[in-house]
Amino acid sequence: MDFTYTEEQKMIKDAARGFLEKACPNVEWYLDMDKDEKGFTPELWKGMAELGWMGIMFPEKYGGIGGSFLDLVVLLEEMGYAAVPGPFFSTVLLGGLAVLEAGTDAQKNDLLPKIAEGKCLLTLALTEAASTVYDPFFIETTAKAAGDNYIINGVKLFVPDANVSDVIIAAVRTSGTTGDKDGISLFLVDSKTPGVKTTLLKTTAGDKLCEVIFDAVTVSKDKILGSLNGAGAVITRVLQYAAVGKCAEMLGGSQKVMEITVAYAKERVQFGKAIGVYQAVQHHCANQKMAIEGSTYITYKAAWMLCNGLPATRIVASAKAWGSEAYKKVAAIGHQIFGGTGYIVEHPMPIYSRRAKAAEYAYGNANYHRQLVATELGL
Amino acid sequence: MDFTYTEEQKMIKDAARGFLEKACPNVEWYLDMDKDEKGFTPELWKGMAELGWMGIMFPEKYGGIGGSFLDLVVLLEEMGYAAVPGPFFSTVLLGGLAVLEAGTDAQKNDLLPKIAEGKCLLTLALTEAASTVYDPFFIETTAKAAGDNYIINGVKLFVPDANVSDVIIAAVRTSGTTGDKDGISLFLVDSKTPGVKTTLLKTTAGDKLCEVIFDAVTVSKDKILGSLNGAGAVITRVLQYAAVGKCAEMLGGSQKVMEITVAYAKERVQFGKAIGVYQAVQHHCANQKMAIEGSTYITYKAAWMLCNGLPATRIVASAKAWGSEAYKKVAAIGHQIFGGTGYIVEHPMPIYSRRAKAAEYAYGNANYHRQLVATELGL
Amino acid sequence: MAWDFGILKEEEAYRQKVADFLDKELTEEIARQSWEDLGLDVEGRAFAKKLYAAGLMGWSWPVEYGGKGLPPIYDFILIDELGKRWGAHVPNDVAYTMVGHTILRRGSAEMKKEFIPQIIQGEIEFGLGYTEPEAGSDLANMKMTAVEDGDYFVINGQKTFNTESHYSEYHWLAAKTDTKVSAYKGISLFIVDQRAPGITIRPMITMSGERTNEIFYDEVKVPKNRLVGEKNKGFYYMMEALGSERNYVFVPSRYLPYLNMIVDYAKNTTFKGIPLAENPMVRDKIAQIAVEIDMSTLLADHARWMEWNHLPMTCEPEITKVFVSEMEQRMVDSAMQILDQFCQLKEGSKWAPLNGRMEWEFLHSFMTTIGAGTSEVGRTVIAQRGLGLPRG
Amino acid sequence: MAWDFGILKEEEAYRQKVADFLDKELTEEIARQSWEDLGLDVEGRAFAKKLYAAGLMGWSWPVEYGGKGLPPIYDFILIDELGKRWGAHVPNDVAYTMVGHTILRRGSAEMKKEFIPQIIQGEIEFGLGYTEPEAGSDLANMKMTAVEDGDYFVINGQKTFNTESHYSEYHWLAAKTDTKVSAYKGISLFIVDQRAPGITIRPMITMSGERTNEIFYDEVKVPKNRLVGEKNKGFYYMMEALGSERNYVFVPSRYLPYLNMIVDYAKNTTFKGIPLAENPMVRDKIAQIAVEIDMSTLLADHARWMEWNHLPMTCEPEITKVFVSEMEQRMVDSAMQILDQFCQLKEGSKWAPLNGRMEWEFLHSFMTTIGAGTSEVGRTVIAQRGLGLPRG
Repeated sequence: MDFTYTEEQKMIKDAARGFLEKACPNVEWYLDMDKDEKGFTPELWKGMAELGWMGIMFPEKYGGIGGSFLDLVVLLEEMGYAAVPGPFFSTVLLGGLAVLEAGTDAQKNDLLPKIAEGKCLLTLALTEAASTVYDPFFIETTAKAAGDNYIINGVKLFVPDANVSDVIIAAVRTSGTTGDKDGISLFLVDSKTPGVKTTLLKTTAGDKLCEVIFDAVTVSKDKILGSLNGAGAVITRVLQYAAVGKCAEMLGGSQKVMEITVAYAKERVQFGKAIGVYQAVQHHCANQKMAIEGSTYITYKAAWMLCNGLPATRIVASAKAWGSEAYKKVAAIGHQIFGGTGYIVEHPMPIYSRRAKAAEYAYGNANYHRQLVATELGL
Repeated sequence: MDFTYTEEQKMIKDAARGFLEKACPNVEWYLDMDKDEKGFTPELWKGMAELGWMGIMFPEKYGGIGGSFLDLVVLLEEMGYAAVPGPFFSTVLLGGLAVLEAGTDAQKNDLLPKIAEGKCLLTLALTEAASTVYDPFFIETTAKAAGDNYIINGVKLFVPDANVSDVIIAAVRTSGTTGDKDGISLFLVDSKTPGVKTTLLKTTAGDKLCEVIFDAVTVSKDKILGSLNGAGAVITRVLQYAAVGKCAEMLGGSQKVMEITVAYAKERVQFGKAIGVYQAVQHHCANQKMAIEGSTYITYKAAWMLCNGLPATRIVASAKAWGSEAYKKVAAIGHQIFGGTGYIVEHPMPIYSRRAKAAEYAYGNANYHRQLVATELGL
Repeated sequence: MAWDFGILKEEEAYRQKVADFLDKELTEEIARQSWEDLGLDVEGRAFAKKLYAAGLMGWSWPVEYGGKGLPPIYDFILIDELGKRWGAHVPNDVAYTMVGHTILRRGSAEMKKEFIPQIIQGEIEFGLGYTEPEAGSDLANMKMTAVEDGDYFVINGQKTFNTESHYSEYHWLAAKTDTKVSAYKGISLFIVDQRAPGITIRPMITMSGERTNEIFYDEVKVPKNRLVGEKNKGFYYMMEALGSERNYVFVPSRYLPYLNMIVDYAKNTTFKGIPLAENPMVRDKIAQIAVEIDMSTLLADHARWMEWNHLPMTCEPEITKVFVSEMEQRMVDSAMQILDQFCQLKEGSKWAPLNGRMEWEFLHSFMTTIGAGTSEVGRTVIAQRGLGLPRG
Repeated sequence: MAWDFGILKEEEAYRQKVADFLDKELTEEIARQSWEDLGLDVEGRAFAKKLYAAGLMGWSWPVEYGGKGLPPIYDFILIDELGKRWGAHVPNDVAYTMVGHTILRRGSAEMKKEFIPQIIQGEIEFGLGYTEPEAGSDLANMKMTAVEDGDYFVINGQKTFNTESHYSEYHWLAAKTDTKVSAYKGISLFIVDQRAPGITIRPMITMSGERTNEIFYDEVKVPKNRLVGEKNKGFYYMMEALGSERNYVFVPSRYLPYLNMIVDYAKNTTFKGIPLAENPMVRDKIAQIAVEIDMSTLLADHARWMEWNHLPMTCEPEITKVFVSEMEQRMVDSAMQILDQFCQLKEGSKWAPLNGRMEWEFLHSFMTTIGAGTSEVGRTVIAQRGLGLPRG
């Protein structure tokens, strides 16, 4: 048993911390990114690519640096700490990992090096409007064979960064009925294909979630990612990576919130004393600490199990169930201690509490993941 | 709008406080009552009868004192404060009110004066083993007509004080299917009738909940209480009284717990100060106070609505949903502040925390009542 | 004297009158200005006057200033009916629900004569000038000074979170008039013309998009007749008014529209063909919201009843405040779980459920347990004043 | 160095060996004595020796006293496997998991030679003599005195909540050896023969039926060689040991049987023909229990790992303690909701579900957030030692 980062991971962490501190300079910058259509700057993206982040867990032959999922998690923790915006998560975790898991040699050779270089942005179009309760397999969008092509029709929601993407991986039903894991296929759709229409949704976190309409979009059959009708397992796997990756982001965000909260409690004086002297404040901060300790080990355990090919369904669901609630709670405590100061839009707190809300609902909230845990328990 | 007791109610309260302080002298006495088969002493019962408690809301013509349900609630609040054991609740709220609501003149003339005098103990046999989730209408026990008689077969659980009762009101199915409110009838069964077998269950609170087996019990048809097949409405009404009565008991119990907790916090010194100085303790006590304020007004509002014949389904369910959680929380805080001292069986705290658990599950726990509220909201 | 949860026939008649008027006149646009604390715009300010013109304001105020001399329940009815329709802040609420009462209690005869009729008529509004950067929970720590100089006080310093000041006529200002004594004994209250020379108002925008303000005083001259009551008694007046202010400001009816919304949503939204309303967890969560709103209403009713019966309130309005504000956060969290992913869509976004109001409420709800005193200070008040636990 | 949540092959081999032995030998009766803290009876005490005889005890202890000199993980494995089978307290736990380590760290050479082998062999047990009526959370407030008198200390005073003392051979006693200085500098630790003249032991029965004791010392003579380490360093030794003790005493595996029970119950119990396991609320509640047990295990694993890697622990075992103890209360509350009315039926009652164990656990759970330090003290420790927040 070992609860330590490798030397390489420490280097990744330090480098990321240093880079992101400069790259995301102040709250105004974040608010600009919230308002910006794209949500990130070319310089930021270029800088990340130069550090090799997009290819961190791609094999070297695809232009990656051959790291593990744990290395990526370390990086995501820092990205959550910095609350960095942009299409990294969608490109690497949703797009890159799907290609890495399921792509043909040709597809990998084509896409992975471009992703690693930061020259190709991907995303995954999965959930649909009929999923009033989150269910990634509730897919009504269809792809119908037409000669060497397929014609895709349907509407996808909450597709991250589709508006800036080059390739949208569309999960579509090629057989079976809505709700089945069987009968789903993935297509690599060029975002500029006629009939693809992307609309930015306005969200709490200012992240770039989109509606993507596929209106008779023609895709050649060699754009199928993985096997026809067999994408259920790939989606499951990618969503496990995504859930744990989101846990890592939430962990980093929670740490940052606790850090600034504790610092403020030490410095802010009311009733003649630093407020951090008061038991109510101390116990709030202790609750942050407990929530975060838990998030740390469960996130890394889930990542370690995925890395080692161990059965991870329960631990991943536990991690996301815990982490979603933990980040929200840590952020709420932060607001409570910062008081009115933290309620002003230019304060860092809202950056984090708004992202905590988005993260809570990304890839299933706590309720969804507890139902998965229940199933794993044999219920 | 008025949030005050009447003068009469204040007198009831004072008299009850004084009587019960003497009648329930110390923790040893309560523990004896827990262990005792009957769970109360003849003197206690006689004293209560002399004060007119059993007939508090019966009309004078039946030997009662013609008070209102609100007066009874005031009394029950004090009984909860004193955590008084015995068959008052089952005799008066379950038995007496059912007879008052649904009895024929003959039945009322026969039973109510005896109840008021303390000479007849009643109870209501309602829930059954198949109600793994509380459901008072899930009745499988049957009564089959046989000439001028009915033959009752079935098993009832959680029947309070059946072991000391003179009359058990049995809720049985005379038509329809399990779960229906229609098709239920109530029978006044003499507890000594052949075939009635009562077994005491061992419970957290040491209260006298029983299994009652009806094994081919013959009851004459004039023992039907209310109309054949039409007891659903009577049961609903009686359970509303019972739920609010239980809320009043819980309210009184919570008040007592807060009282001794706050007194202890003022007196117990640790780290050189009364522990009541510490914010953590203050905030715990504030939470007790908030929970209890809520319990007070919702209990009295529900009672007031029942008294005034206003539609009370939602408020009664809200009251029991709130009260069940509130008493439990208040008791848990009490334990937390008393520390090890309150964990010893001879301390008053366990008397109250054990009763809080029993009360939580009496007549439906918070989950059950929230489902009722949901239905009332149109869900 | 007896437990009674009903209202009198004449009270009900007033309630019905208010309800009828609001159902007809309170437009979405006006309600919204109030609801979101965005600041009442021209229409919102005009609506207060319209309420007065319809004969619905001032029933609880003294006859001599244009009121009807009835008990406070009439004002509570007015506010509750507005609250039910997203309009809890309409009748120029700082003036009508807060400072007006202190003027009545403590102001000079001329001050009352000047201000109370205007308040009842919906003519004027005040910004609340208490909080400073170093004086949040610890209001006594304020630094702003008011120094006597002939017929004036000269005021210098800074206030923050003065929500209504960008559109209100007056500033209800607390400042130190004696810096040598404990703050409790050295603060006075003033009515300041909000546009007086030397005042600079800068907007502060909150995370839910509301505007509040920071205000800088640079040698601002305030006539002596604008001192409220006695000099150096300001902190006492502020504390004296606190309970009553909580009774007017924490309005449980305001949550009914949210409850109704989420009930409708659960009834009318299906997943896999089954209404959400049939899911026991959804039912449980919504029912808990309803129970807590019932509870909030009762706590508020009780504290208000104490007020209008002149019973000494120790911690009752504080209980309402702490409970209601925390309830609001639990409510929005539960409701968002029912909306699931869609909960994060803002008003104006494609696919936004409930017109984005729950999303807005989420952002807004961070303020509830902080503004007008934190829950932590509140619990300490309940413990010390309500239960007699000792001070540190 | 890298994140690693696995255990080594040889650790797993030991675990399997322990598991096989316990599956065969740990009877319900013995487990129960341990589980309920009722006090180990003859069979329970004998089982500790049996564990030793089977070669399963002492792997983490120094070779010179009969151990194997391996890291603490072996003892943790032993305790976890016992915990999974309701037997977390079997190997005479005060001796084996608490005082033995302080003797090793601080005792004289002769003391170690005398006691450690007996501890490893399961021969002896200690009662923990810290708490006094006036010294609960505030242990430094203890009044018991130990006065030097020739070759002895003469001890007078009272202890309370000394759980094992009615069957243990020794009392691990803290008493004041210098009443003139701050308690932190004037307390010493002693090993006292529990049957020494002048000691009176009186049972105290808890609300869940466990026996603990109050103990009175009247001029009890304790030989000087039974002073542990240096005089007046006792409080320091107690604090030094605290983290490690938490690591051994708060054993998350103990909750797995409860989880398994309630899972089985939900699967095998129907209402209206539908298994409870299909109700989303039941599923949610049980899943939350499982998540929190996962979490407890990770927190404990981490703190234990710090210990055996000699990393400085600030608040990590405290986090485990606070979390696990509160989790236990949440667990039992949720589980009881699933059992509904039946939850209140005690062991031995007709119709009692799960053999009444959840009911017992309910009563027991009130102690968890109090014993060995309250959650309140725990959170203060986490804030001050873990986060560097200032003392009052």
